[in-house]
Amino acid sequence: MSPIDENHLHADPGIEVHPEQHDHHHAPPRQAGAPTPLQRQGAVTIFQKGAPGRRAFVCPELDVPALPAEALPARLRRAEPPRLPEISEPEIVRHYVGISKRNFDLDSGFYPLGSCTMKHNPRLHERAAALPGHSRLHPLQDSDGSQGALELMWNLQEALAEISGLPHVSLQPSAGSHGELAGVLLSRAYHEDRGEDRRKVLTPDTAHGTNPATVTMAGLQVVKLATNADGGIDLDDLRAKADEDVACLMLTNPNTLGVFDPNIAEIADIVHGVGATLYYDGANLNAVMGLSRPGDMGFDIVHFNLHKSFTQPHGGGGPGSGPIAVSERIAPYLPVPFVSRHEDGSFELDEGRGTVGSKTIGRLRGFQGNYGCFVRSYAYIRSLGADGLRDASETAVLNANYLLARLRELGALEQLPLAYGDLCMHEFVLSGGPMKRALQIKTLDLAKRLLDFGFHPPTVYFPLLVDEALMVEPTETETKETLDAFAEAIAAILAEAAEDPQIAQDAPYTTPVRRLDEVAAAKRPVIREALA
Amino acid sequence: MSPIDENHLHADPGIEVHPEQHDHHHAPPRQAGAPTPLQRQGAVTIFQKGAPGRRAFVCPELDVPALPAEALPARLRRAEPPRLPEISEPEIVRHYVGISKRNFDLDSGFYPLGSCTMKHNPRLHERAAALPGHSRLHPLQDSDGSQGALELMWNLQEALAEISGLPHVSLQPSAGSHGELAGVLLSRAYHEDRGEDRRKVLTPDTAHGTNPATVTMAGLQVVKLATNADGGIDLDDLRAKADEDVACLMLTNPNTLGVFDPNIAEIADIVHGVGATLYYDGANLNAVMGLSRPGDMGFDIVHFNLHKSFTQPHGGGGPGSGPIAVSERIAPYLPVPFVSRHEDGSFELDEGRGTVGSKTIGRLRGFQGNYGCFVRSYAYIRSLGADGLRDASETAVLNANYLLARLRELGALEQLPLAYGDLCMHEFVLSGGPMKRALQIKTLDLAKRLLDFGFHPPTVYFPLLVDEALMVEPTETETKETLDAFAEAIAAILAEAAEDPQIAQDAPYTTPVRRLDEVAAAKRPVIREALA
Amino acid sequence: MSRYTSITPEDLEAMLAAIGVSSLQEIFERQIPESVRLGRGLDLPAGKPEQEVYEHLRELAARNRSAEEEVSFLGAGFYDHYVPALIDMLMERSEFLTPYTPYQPEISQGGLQVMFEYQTAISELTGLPVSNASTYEGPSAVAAAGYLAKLHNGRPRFVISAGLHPHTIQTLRTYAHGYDMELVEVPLRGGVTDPDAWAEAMDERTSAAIFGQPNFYGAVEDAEALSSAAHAAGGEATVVVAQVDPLTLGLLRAPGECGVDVAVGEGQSLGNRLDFGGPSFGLFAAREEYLRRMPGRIAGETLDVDGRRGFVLTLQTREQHIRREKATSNICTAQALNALGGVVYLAWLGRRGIVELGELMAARTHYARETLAALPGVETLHAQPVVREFALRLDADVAAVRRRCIAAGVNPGADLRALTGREEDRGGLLVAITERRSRAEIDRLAGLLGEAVAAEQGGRARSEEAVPA
Amino acid sequence: MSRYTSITPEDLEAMLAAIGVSSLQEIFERQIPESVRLGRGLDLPAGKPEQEVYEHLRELAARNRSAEEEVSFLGAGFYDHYVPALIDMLMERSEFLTPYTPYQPEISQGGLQVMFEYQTAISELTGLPVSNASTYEGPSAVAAAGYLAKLHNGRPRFVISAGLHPHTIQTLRTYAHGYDMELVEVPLRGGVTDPDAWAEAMDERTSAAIFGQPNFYGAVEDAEALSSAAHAAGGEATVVVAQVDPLTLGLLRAPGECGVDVAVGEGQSLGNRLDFGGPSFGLFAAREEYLRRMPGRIAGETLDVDGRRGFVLTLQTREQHIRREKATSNICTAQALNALGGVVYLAWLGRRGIVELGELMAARTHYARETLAALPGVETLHAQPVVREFALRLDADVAAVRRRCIAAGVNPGADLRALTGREEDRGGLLVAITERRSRAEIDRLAGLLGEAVAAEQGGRARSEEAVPA
Ligand SMILES: Cc1ncc(COP(=O)(O)O)c(C=O)c1O
Ligand SMILES: Cc1ncc(COP(=O)(O)O)c(C=O)c1O
Repeated sequence: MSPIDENHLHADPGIEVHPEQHDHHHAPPRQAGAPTPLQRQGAVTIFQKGAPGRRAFVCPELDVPALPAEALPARLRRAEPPRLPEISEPEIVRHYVGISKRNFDLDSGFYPLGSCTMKHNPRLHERAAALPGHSRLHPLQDSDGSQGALELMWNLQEALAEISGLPHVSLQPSAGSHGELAGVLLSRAYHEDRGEDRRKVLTPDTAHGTNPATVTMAGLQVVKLATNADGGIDLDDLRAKADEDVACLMLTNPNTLGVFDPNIAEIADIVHGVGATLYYDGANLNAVMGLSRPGDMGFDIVHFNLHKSFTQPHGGGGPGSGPIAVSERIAPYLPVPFVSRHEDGSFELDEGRGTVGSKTIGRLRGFQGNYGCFVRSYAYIRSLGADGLRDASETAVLNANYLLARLRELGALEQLPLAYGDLCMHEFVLSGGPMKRALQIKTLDLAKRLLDFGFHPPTVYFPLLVDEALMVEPTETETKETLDAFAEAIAAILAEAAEDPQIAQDAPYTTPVRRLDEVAAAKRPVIREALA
Repeated sequence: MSPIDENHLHADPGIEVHPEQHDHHHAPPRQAGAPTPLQRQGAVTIFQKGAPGRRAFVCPELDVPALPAEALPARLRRAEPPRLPEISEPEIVRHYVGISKRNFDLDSGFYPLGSCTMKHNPRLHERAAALPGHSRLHPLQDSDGSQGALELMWNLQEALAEISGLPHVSLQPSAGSHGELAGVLLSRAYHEDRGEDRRKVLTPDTAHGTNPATVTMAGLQVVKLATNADGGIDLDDLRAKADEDVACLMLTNPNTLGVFDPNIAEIADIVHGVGATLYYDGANLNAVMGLSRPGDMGFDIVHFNLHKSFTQPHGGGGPGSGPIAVSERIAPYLPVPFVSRHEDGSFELDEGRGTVGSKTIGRLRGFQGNYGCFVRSYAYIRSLGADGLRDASETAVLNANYLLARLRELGALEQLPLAYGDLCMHEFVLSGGPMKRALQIKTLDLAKRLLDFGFHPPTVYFPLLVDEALMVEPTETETKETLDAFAEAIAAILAEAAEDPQIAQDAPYTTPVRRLDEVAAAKRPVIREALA
Repeated sequence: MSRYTSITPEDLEAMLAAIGVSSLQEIFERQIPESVRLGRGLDLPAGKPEQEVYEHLRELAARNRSAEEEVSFLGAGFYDHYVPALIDMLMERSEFLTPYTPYQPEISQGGLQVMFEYQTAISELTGLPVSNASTYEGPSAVAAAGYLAKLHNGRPRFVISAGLHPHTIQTLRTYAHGYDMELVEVPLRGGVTDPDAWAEAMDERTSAAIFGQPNFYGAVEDAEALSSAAHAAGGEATVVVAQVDPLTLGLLRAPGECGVDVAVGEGQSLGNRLDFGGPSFGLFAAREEYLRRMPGRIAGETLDVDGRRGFVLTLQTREQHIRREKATSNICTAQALNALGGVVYLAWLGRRGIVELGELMAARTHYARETLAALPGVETLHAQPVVREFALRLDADVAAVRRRCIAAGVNPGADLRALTGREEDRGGLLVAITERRSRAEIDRLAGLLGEAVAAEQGGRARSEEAVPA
Repeated sequence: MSRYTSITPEDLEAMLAAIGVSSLQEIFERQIPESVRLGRGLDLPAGKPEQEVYEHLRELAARNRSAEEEVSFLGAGFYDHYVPALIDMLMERSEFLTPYTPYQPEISQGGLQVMFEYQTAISELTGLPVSNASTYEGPSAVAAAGYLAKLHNGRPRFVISAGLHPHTIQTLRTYAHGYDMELVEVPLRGGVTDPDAWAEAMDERTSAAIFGQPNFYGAVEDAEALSSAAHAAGGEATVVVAQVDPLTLGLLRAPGECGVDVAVGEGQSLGNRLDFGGPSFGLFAAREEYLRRMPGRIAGETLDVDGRRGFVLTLQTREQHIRREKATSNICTAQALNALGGVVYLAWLGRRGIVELGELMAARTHYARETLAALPGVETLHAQPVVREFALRLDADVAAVRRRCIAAGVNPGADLRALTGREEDRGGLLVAITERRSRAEIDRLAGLLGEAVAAEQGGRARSEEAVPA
């Protein structure tokens, strides 16, 4: 083992990995050895388990006359039952507890996935959301029977309005991209209402994929904006493209490079100057809570990711929630329903009785939105309060800058230079280009090798304009010890690669499965179990 | 890999292990290789984590005047705060989630630990016990405010009485051994009340250690009974030792050999003949629920292990609950409180107003017993009902006999003969003696090698009278596939040992830690973290 | 430092030194222009200890009337089914609750396998070969199906049944305006989509033909007839979309067997809580040919370098992070955890259970309709087959009748007109049945409903103050 | 086959064939004599689906008045503290919930490490070097300490303070009768153990000297004085046992610093639920010299063959499974999961939190006593220092007063005499304070208690019917 390896942690994705846990400093293996216990298990699905006749469900007794045959003509009836598993409860529990152990998760280790804000998920939120008064509340419960829920939503709307600096909020969208769709449709509705048919939406080349995809879904055209040397919007390019046909500019600030665009005021002026609206992608809000507000920056429309900045657990791909906040001029088009308060202090679901929502773009989904997520994020906001939220953003930025500094100290930035700027906000983007040329390992190899060291890798190959991008977001809930250990792991991998690039190129070695053939998966897609 | 290894499962104790999960048939390694990810972690305790000033707890504001100094003299005050951890919530979560993964558990794999009845723990029970009406109910709540709890306890008392065939029940004891203590004290009280000072308690040499230990704690003397060739009580020895000085005979039936003593009626006659009482250790009740009742066998006193036969999860060493049921003649001495029903159908905690408990031996602990366990076991009894309980015992016995038959088919019984009988009840005991002599591996080695195959080993070296004992209890909630896989693993280990005993002698290889130095641990005990 | 952060004063000092700044403020001052820095604290209540936040949320919950506190016959898309306890346990396991979308398959096999199993289960239920790993929820899933149709055949029009859930129609309208599609609504006749009007509305301009099964009024549609009519007039290119309730598919013919091209629906009835409307999940299944136009994540099977079976996110060239403006959808975060609840629920029900449960609900629904329709002043709104929900027409003010029943502890169901806004739905009451609604509860509803209708008929005027506030 | 078993008819057939029997019955007939086989089914209600069992248990729960439904000042050993949510999550994790006692250390490092950490935390709290991994609960832990004393010095007598919890005294009596020990009870003076009577009662026959800290009446005893008096008269061999409330030890001097030999107590106040009295855990800590006489499991540190730090169950030669009739205790299954809750709670509170919480409770307790004792007809039962609970004497019928307060939604505390049976406790009310009982709730209690006492004094006769049923 090289001396470098002696000084940092290792672990298994299925296992707790934070550095404090380690007193043994073996390096992870540098090639595939005998399969680890996890690796001795191949995937077997629940459809391959059980046996005919087994069951977990016991049906309540039929306490009414059986359904008369004529009540449901055979033509409408299913002939063959669906081939669902036949399996007992103990088998189900073992199956899913077992495969759960093949997941890495936030409660098990550091998860610096850029742009995803993987911060601690307090269990208080799960307890609160599970209270029957919240969890067994029917979405059509009359307003006199849901005042508690409506007040919670109102309080959350008010808090998000204050945090974003935009007065009117709809909690309806189901995730960030859903909020984006709402936002672009709002912008479109705003212009149409003024008799304008603007078709262009400006998006910087650093934009998240959901931005352009949303524009297309909303029937508008994407116009790309160049990024300047500092990682901000190229103002000349903006001036050139900002015209009367532009409906909206979609921006993230700080953007996906972790750069706060210092020209934001001027950008807003240019965009508003041509009568267009300004949309704020709130995925990076964790950098500025209580420090700077999109509304004050001049944005008209904002979406929030409650499953990022506000601790809704990500669930392996959802649920999320993507509320939006808008300025007065956009308010009439707000999606319905949202919650309003009456003079008497009671609350109701508002479909647009007043000016707000009076010309609504309509609904984006059924019912009121992902209420369960509202409970969690509201609990978070009440737990932290104004000071706690600012502390969270300050600490998120501190941790990111410290991690960057540690990498610099360890010399890692020589092969992995910071793409833009010197300081960063809550995340930073490194370029793996020099590493690739100097050490023959790609960003992907670095990421896969990190798995052997027990870390979730950063976001890779995004943003697209950075060569071999590595996007690192530590979040505020990590300890200094963890940040140190991660930096040392990166340094160790680079040192290892200098010795022998093969080590990283063939990594990982210790994960439940090793590199998977994604090409084959896409060429001949097998996306369900074949059943007899 | 030997061909034998190709046909059974392997896994990691930290990982799901039931056979259906495996399509890759690598054998587990036959010697120590590069440390597995789990093994790369040494133990680091929570006292070694965190940093001064960190905290998870936020104290509610002081809403009253501060405590005047004179209200608590310095003499009574602590000078230095206890050196508890200083650590944030995210660190606590990662720490305990992390070490949890260093445990093997029932939801992760087969757990045939003889005498422990490791059957499936339905999650319904956890949900029901967590209802605030049960979990936030104060033990001193007035009876008008606890009728639901008292009715539940009453129903459970009635059910246990019916299952055991003994009319009067006290739920108070905290575990099996606590119930045993109650039982021996009851027997003593019974005799004392009749002016007799009987000092001897007969216990077979197959008895569980808690039986003799309890006798001593109750101030009486243990007299050992020999076991006959069939695994039952040696009747001659019993006749010889049964005299007027005997207070009680403690028996398990089926006993710890998995043998149902066919002479039970005669045994009861002999014991009652000398005026002694008969105590039933209910740890093995899972063999006979709905099939045979201790009361009908002639027993006077029974204890139940709700954490065995009645699905209270074992929690890594408790909580348990050890209710007792007694015959009419013992009823006056029953520990208090127990639940009685009034004519009007209401319930109350009874300290012995009627004949039952009128001469009570007193309390065994605070309050009413482990109510949370009552909720779970009552839910179980209501879920299964009369037929389900019988089915559970029948299936437990079926599974044990099938596993035994499979081992026989595979030739494993040649080195691991069945200690007694040919059929068994819910468990069976093999002798590792021949294996030790023929293959140079001890029962301990077999057990440790089973860990590499992903199984929890059976109970070993108990009962004491069996040479190199291996005590196997599969329970009713396991599948045939799992039983087959376990049998094949045993056969594979024996085959492996025939090739090279060293493999088992040095096992395990794949567990988070390998064999630990228990001698050193006991010689210079380190039983707490040393703190600066 | 809050209870969720760990940077001590000592840590801070060391970290600032490493960064090379004199203060935390400096980091912000050097990056955020003064003009857009918030010069004040946020106007929000101060932070609170866990205990107090919990009490606050418990107090809010206590001001809701949940299905624990009343016997509820509310449905209309979300249903009060029993969620088995093992689902809570699994959904609360850190390993399922806290990871992100599985971008690193080597350490995400658990979640990816769940998606693969979920896709298999949904495919089995719908009788369609292709399922994604989940979309947001029901109505927006229909809108997503519409977008798929647009991409598939580029036609300008959606023909939709008036039997669709009103939220579905409203959501579809919002989306369709975005991608410039015209909507043509086909009315119902006798509770189901009018077959003649449906057939007439179809032609080569029909991009998608969309109906609900069962429809919003609880009626089971003749899916086969509707599908073939659409294909007959519009050709195979017309995408027939059915919005289904998955829990009825143990009993009802699979959409795939009825000529349906895309089956979408609300997944809440599969092991998800009511949660006042979400989170739940939307299911999305289709014929093979639509595979590369599917929205959302799809898990696929493959092998690792050592030949082990494993799973990956596949066909990502459909998705926004690769194709950006050319993506087949903008969806990113979906509802993975809720889909886990769905597949675990389906495994728990099992092959036989889903049929047994379907039969039980259908029998009780039939019984309930017969019983309630026999009351004076109450009649069925249609006579079509129903399996889990049905519509009544009351000869009385529905709002007032509902208030009376609710005051007596039974929520009789949803006010139809309040939801659809349709004049012809005046007097309409939509009653939902689940395995939790016993015959005794149905009979109790019958008693209360009968009294309430009689009372309202007796004196509509006086009825108001007769109701407890 | 139930929902928890998996043997299908096909399985059964194959299994019977392998066993070589023709039927399941044969297996039993060949082993259980006819005479003791139950010829009938058990007389128990039929099994029910999960959903119905849940509803039944929910209905029973609904007939209890939990601390969610009233403001409760009940204590007397169990206290309504807030249990942080992360404890539920950890106690529900399969890996902690479902294993057996860690007999195979290689695959039980998680549970063993928890025991080791728990032992460290309890040792820190009590100021005693040795802790076991848990016993059943409070009172039986005192009885276990008594047994340790008997084994240690073989003396015939326990001298106990009348300030011990009545359940402790009753439990000790039950056990002591078993191992033939005599009990001498020393009365209280001014709310604490009478120092003179205590000193007098001590001699060489004193095996153990046992008192409560705080005592049952909430008073803080002078532990040091009691300990030295016992050792002075009985010599070092006398085992001084204190029954402590661990949550007060952030504020009160550690028993180990007061000359106490063995500290035991009820652990419920450390992160465990009320659960109507259990399960919780009993803590048991002692001086080094008692190590090999400790009851129960003890986890010890060691190394594996590769030199890794790990943990094992150690000093097992004390235990029943090795020493059988010569064991130092008969305990086997203890309360490991509850002890996990305890150590996680202590980590959550932390070094500073346990002091802050202690200060908060003491301040509120002091405030509550002052406020309530100022009410007419209410006086303190003693003037000793109190930190979390205190005793009042009411010049009125306690039962009636309690009923009045409870009817108004506040449970004022426990009826002292009902618990101790002591005549001198007539009129006694024991009031407990936790971080959950705010000043506002204390003031509300003051209002209600004042009214209730006045009303009872006014007309004891009429008071009965004045109370809502
Ligand atoms: C910058 C940015 N914008 C938008 C999104 C989309 O949010 P969601 O996944 O909630 O749809 C993300 C999420 O990855 C993001 O990082
Ligand atoms: C046969 C037997 N008797 C008694 C006991 C003691 O039960 P407990 O551990 O609940 O005290 C056990 C538990 O291992 C046992 O197996």
